[in-house]
Amino acid sequence: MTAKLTLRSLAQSFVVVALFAFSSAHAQDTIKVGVLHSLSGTMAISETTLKDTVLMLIEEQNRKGGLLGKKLQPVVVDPASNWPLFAEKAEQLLVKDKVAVVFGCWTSVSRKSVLPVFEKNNGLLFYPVQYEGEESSKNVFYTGAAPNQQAIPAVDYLMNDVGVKRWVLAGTDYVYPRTTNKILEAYLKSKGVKSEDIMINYTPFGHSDWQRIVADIKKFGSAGKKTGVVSTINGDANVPFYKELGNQKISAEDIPVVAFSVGEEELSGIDTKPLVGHLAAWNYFMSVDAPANKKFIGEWRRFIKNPKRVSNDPMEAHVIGFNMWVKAVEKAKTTDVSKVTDAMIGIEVPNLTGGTAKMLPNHHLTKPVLIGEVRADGQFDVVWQTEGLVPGDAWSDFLPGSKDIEADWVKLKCGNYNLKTQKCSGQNYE
Amino acid sequence: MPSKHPLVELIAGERGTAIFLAVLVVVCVIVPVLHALPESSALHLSTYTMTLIGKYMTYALLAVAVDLIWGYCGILSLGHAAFFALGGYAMGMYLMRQIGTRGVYGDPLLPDFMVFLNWKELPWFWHGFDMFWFAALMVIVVPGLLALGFGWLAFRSRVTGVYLSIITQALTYALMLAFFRNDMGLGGNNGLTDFKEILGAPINAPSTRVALFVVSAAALAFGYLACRYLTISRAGRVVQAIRDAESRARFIGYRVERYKLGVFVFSAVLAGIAGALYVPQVGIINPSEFQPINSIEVVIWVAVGGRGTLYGAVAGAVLVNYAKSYFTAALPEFWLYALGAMFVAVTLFLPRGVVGLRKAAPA
Amino acid sequence: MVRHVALWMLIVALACQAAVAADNDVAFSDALAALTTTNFKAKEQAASALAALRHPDTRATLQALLDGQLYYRRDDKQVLIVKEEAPADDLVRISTNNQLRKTLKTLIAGFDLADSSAQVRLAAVNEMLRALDAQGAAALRAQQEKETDSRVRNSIRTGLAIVDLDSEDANTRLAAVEVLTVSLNPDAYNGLNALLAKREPDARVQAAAIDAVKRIESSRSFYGAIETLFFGLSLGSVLVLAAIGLAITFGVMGVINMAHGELIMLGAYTTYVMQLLMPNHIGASVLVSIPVAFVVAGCVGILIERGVVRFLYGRPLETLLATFGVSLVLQQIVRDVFTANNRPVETPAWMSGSLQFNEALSITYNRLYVVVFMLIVFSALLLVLKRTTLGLKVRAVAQNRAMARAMGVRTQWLDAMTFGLGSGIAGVAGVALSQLTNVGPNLGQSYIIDSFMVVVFGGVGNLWGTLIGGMSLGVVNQLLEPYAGAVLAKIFVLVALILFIQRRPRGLFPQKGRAAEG
Amino acid sequence: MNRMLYLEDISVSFDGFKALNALTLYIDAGELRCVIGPNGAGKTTMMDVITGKTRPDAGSAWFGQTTDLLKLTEPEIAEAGIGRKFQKPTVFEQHTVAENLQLAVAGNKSLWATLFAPLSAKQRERIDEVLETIRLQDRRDIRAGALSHGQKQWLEIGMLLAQEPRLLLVDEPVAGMTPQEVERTAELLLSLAGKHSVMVVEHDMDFVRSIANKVTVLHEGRVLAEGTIDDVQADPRVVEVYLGQ
Repeated sequence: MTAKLTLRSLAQSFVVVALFAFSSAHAQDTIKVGVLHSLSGTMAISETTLKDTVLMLIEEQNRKGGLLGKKLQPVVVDPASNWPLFAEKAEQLLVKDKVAVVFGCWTSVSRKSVLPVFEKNNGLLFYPVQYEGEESSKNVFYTGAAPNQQAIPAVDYLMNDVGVKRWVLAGTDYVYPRTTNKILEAYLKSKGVKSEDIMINYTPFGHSDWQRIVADIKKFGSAGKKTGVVSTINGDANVPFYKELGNQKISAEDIPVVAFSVGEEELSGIDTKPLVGHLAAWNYFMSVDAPANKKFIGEWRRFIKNPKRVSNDPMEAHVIGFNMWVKAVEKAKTTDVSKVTDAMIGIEVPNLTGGTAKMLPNHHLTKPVLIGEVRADGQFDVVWQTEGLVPGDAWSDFLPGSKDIEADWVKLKCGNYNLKTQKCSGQNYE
Repeated sequence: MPSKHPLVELIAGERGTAIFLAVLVVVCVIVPVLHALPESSALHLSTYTMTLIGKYMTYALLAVAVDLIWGYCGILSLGHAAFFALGGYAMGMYLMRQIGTRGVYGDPLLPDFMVFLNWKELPWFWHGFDMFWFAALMVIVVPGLLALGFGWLAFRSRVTGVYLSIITQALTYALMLAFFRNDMGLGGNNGLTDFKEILGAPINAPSTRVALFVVSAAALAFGYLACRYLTISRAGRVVQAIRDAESRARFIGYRVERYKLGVFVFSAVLAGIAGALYVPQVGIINPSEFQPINSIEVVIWVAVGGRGTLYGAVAGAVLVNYAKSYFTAALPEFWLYALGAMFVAVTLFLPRGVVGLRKAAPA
Repeated sequence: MVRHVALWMLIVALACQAAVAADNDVAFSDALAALTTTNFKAKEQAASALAALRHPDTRATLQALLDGQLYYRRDDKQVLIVKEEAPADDLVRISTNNQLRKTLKTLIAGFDLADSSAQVRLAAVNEMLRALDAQGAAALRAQQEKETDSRVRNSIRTGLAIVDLDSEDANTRLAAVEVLTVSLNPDAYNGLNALLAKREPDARVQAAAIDAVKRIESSRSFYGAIETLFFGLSLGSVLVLAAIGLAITFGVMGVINMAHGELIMLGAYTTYVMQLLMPNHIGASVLVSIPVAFVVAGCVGILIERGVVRFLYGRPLETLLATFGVSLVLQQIVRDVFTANNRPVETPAWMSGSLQFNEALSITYNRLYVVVFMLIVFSALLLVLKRTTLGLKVRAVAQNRAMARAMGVRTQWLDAMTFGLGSGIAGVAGVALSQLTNVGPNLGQSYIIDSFMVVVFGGVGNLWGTLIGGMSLGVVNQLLEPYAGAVLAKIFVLVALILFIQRRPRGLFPQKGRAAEG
Repeated sequence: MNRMLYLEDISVSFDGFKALNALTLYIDAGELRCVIGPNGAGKTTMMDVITGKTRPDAGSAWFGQTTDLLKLTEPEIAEAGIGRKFQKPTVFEQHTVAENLQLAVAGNKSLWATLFAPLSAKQRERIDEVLETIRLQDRRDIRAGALSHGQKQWLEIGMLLAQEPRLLLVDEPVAGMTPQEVERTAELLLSLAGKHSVMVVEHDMDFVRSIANKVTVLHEGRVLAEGTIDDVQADPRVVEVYLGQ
């Protein structure tokens, strides 16, 4: 069965190669869609799923008769979890293959790496992963959550509904946790939390020896005030972290851990028993009981030929992004990037949790924020969700550097307009 | 041999070298010309392709550096990517400073990543990098000094063979961990990116790319010839003598440590230069360049090409990287098998690499 | 459906009893109905209401709710306890969240106070102490009177003492402080500090409290030190386990096996597969995995030796490269067979949780077992090398190849065996690691450098060196971590190692005679 | 009298085994000394001490009046004027015969010099001379690895000469040589004596007899007997030792 998996992925890559050859001949009556996700290397675990998602969406669209009367044609490349290679492959997609749009990237560093390429060649990128914000490029649409669409509501939940008074901000040492924690720290202080009630801790990627840190958390949590952990710990480091929590008898009832990077896909690789009751904040959960979601999961499992395969938040982001792009292209009646980007603003498509996602002038989305408790079966029980949708905020109001910065591609025509100096700094596209 | 004029000997003394230099010159002329052709022309060479070739050249230079230390001096360094990355960072810091107020926060002094981690002022080691000459100097000094310090300790206490290889690996590993830390003030995992200008020229402009390409080619030629000179000089013979029978060389009266150190440092500097040219062309430098596997890959380029022959190293670098970018595009799952097989096959069946296939191999 | 224990029916039955009971039942059914809301706060109130009724079925109901076995019918909101896995569609599970579960546990504990078994009572008391409110305290006081079991009485005493710290009467406070002087319960510590914070009027209490805090702090720091030491040892054992196989292949044979990490990885995956094969005996599967992993990794090791390494004896650098290639291939194979995702390896019950010495010091079982396991593996290996003929020959070859061959040792066969042994041990290490960290294709890489460091640091070809080397590295790392943080600690250790090796290229315990030098 | 080498009370022990045991031995300028002794007598260890390869646990080793060998590294000792030929011929097999000699030839051996300064005319002459003496002129440009065993032995001696040392340490020069080669080597060594001091370690008694005027017998790390070959062979202790083994 797993063997089959490989065979298929091999086959797929062959198809892709074939398509390359095919494309040159029939370039004119197809629209090329670039897929820029790592299929090898450390990020392959997460990104391969997104590649398959896009391929599925393209297949469906073609079944519906394509777009503007043309068939969509995927162009898949493998940046191999290598950041400079991301830039190189992006340039290849834009310059050599001349794709109309690119769906891709997971890590912030990969996005940062391709950003200049997209801006120079006026490409169009849909970025599907929750991230630290502090960015709004003319050529990028951010379909994942901004910090105010994940971190802050989660903290509100812990503060108001769980009554957490003491905070541990634990994260892997890279830009997303750093920024998120900076934002949260400022936010908590603005809510009157004293700095001795905040503990911040950073660990390297794939950190595996958590005894000391968990013990410290336990000590920190035994000061008589309700304590909560906000975890921006990334990927591999999570398993040993939760195992250690379980073993040191830190139950979710005493010290709940809310994670921003642990979703269904990640849980599928973990023995979830020690996690039960711990929390995650996302804009989508597979367990959400909505018709759109049921339908999507069904199609996904059919496409991937695995009745047990899970879905997750970044997949939803790609679904939304793709549908929005299709709508925008139909509206603009062309795939010309500038026209499409203009058309994108204000586009609304249904999300998978029964709401509607709207593209805002700052290239971010409106999203619902859901808090889920981990179940023994690796799924989440939604225990809380925001009333209505939260508009994504590119520039956090809680960071001194970005308080005065505003992103608006309609009125200001700028991704980082400084309200104080009235200047649009950065991002020069000559 | 002594009859020939040394310069002739240097350039044409060896068939491989002659061929390599000829090819390099041709490429260095043809590529910019083709690139200059209008887009419409069938022969037009895109900036993308040219930059790609430029990147391969920096790899080739790195490979030459490794071949010098491994092929001729018998020191298997599994940490050369570290010197490459350090050179890259030095250049990256310069490019960072060139962004000036064009960063997203428009801060005249601080790079963006410092602003949103709300650092207040520039860390001391960032000073001076706004001047190109200083950065250029650092490209040489930083890797050089590291190599000097490390090599001095290592060779003086006669750490050799696999021990040396392992601690060089530990060195680059430690550096990787260090650079991943955001507290280092070098951008952490994201590293340095979003460059705008180099020496006042927009970094993405085709003309700049041509310039970078030519400079890379020149650097490769220079580095190659320098190594070639070293290897055919008497010093070169001594170095090879050390490789073959270290203690004997000592008894003849050679200060083995100094020779090793000299070559090691020089090789590190070459790696640094390669890195410095690599960064502006790929547009980013970050800690994953320090990954131990990168260093090992460089070694395999050399092994595939044929160690102990500088042009072999070049050939290997280009060959393996081309194969890599082909396979990762065509069938990603296959790449690691291919790479792994290469390691085994070369060491078992091709000890002298692909160039070894051609020449009559004396044991 | 029929098999469902339908509370409703029960309740109807009960209704035909005495009138007093009847209106109790009515209240009960009302409270039950209140549970069907989606609002967790409301559910909590409903649950407390249920508990207050002390109805015979309350406990069962609360327990069911806690275990997620309480459902209600969509149409008539009838509440049922459903024990089977996948109930019919018209049933909606009454979901819980952390706070609700916590409340439930406390409520249930209230019932268990009356339980006959002292064990249950103790658990109940401790449960109640997690969040002790006025009525809980009252219940405990009542219990304290009739409590027979000493342990239970003690923990009640501590709990009540913490409450009494806020009492009006100075003598009560004094008594409470005296009780708590010996306690390591964090709440006690916090309580005492709070007492001092709101400047205690009574001098005697004040003094007693200060003294108590001092004592608690001193004993805390003492146990803290022990804890750190243990952390160091457990980390050290992981390092030793990972490195000990290398101590054989590299140390004794002088072969640089870069695929060593991948052999560990294979061991870990073996554990995963064993769990797939015997899903109902997780505990046993781990034990079974040990020999299996040894064989699997050992065989792969022998393959590597026969297929690659043996052609490269005397060329350590080439061996290094070739085996590195092998490691890449092994990783990719694993990716293709098990996919790139991490695989979930369950921790058997007897390996999870921790050994509680007192409220200040507890040691997690999995770490404890790893330490023990490491010692067993180590001594077993020592035995093999010192006592068996294989070991004798191995050491002979390590000392002097040519001589050994002259003495009629079949070095070819022996090399294979030795390499297999080292690899097998690596596999066994993998079983242990599968209980601590991710089981994924990158498992090996994260240990290879550390392993080499340990071996080289300890002194090549010297098992004891590896043991002491690994242990000391682990402890140093853990001692540094609180001050330097995880990353810096690791960097310091690495740099220190690099310098050390240059001071003493032969490691802590240099090997006599022919050393494995490249 | 002017002495070249002073070894006094040198002791070396490996893991308890005393390789040299308070060895005392002097070599005069221009002398040709043969050192004989059964295996494990400490001959090679003695050479290791002199050339700085092994540091003694006790004792002193002086070269001339001024240079304390125990303070110098191998290259420094070599520079000071002590050359050594190993028991098993070790020439640089990848290099040509000429290159081997170029490597060995006396002169500034610093990195800078070898990197930028070509061989001086004098050095070239010297090399040709040596090639002459060791009779490898016609082989000058073939790889040393391709030489016959005897030729390698000579090449190594040649390298020794090119080094222009004041003291030559020659370890088993005629091992595995044809009689003619042996004879030839004997002449060579004899011709060297006078200009240089030579210390030869050898098992082959006839060879020793053919060259040596003074012989030192080592046994269990100390000097057992010293004198002309005849005295020594007459010495009962020596006989005992040799018959003993």
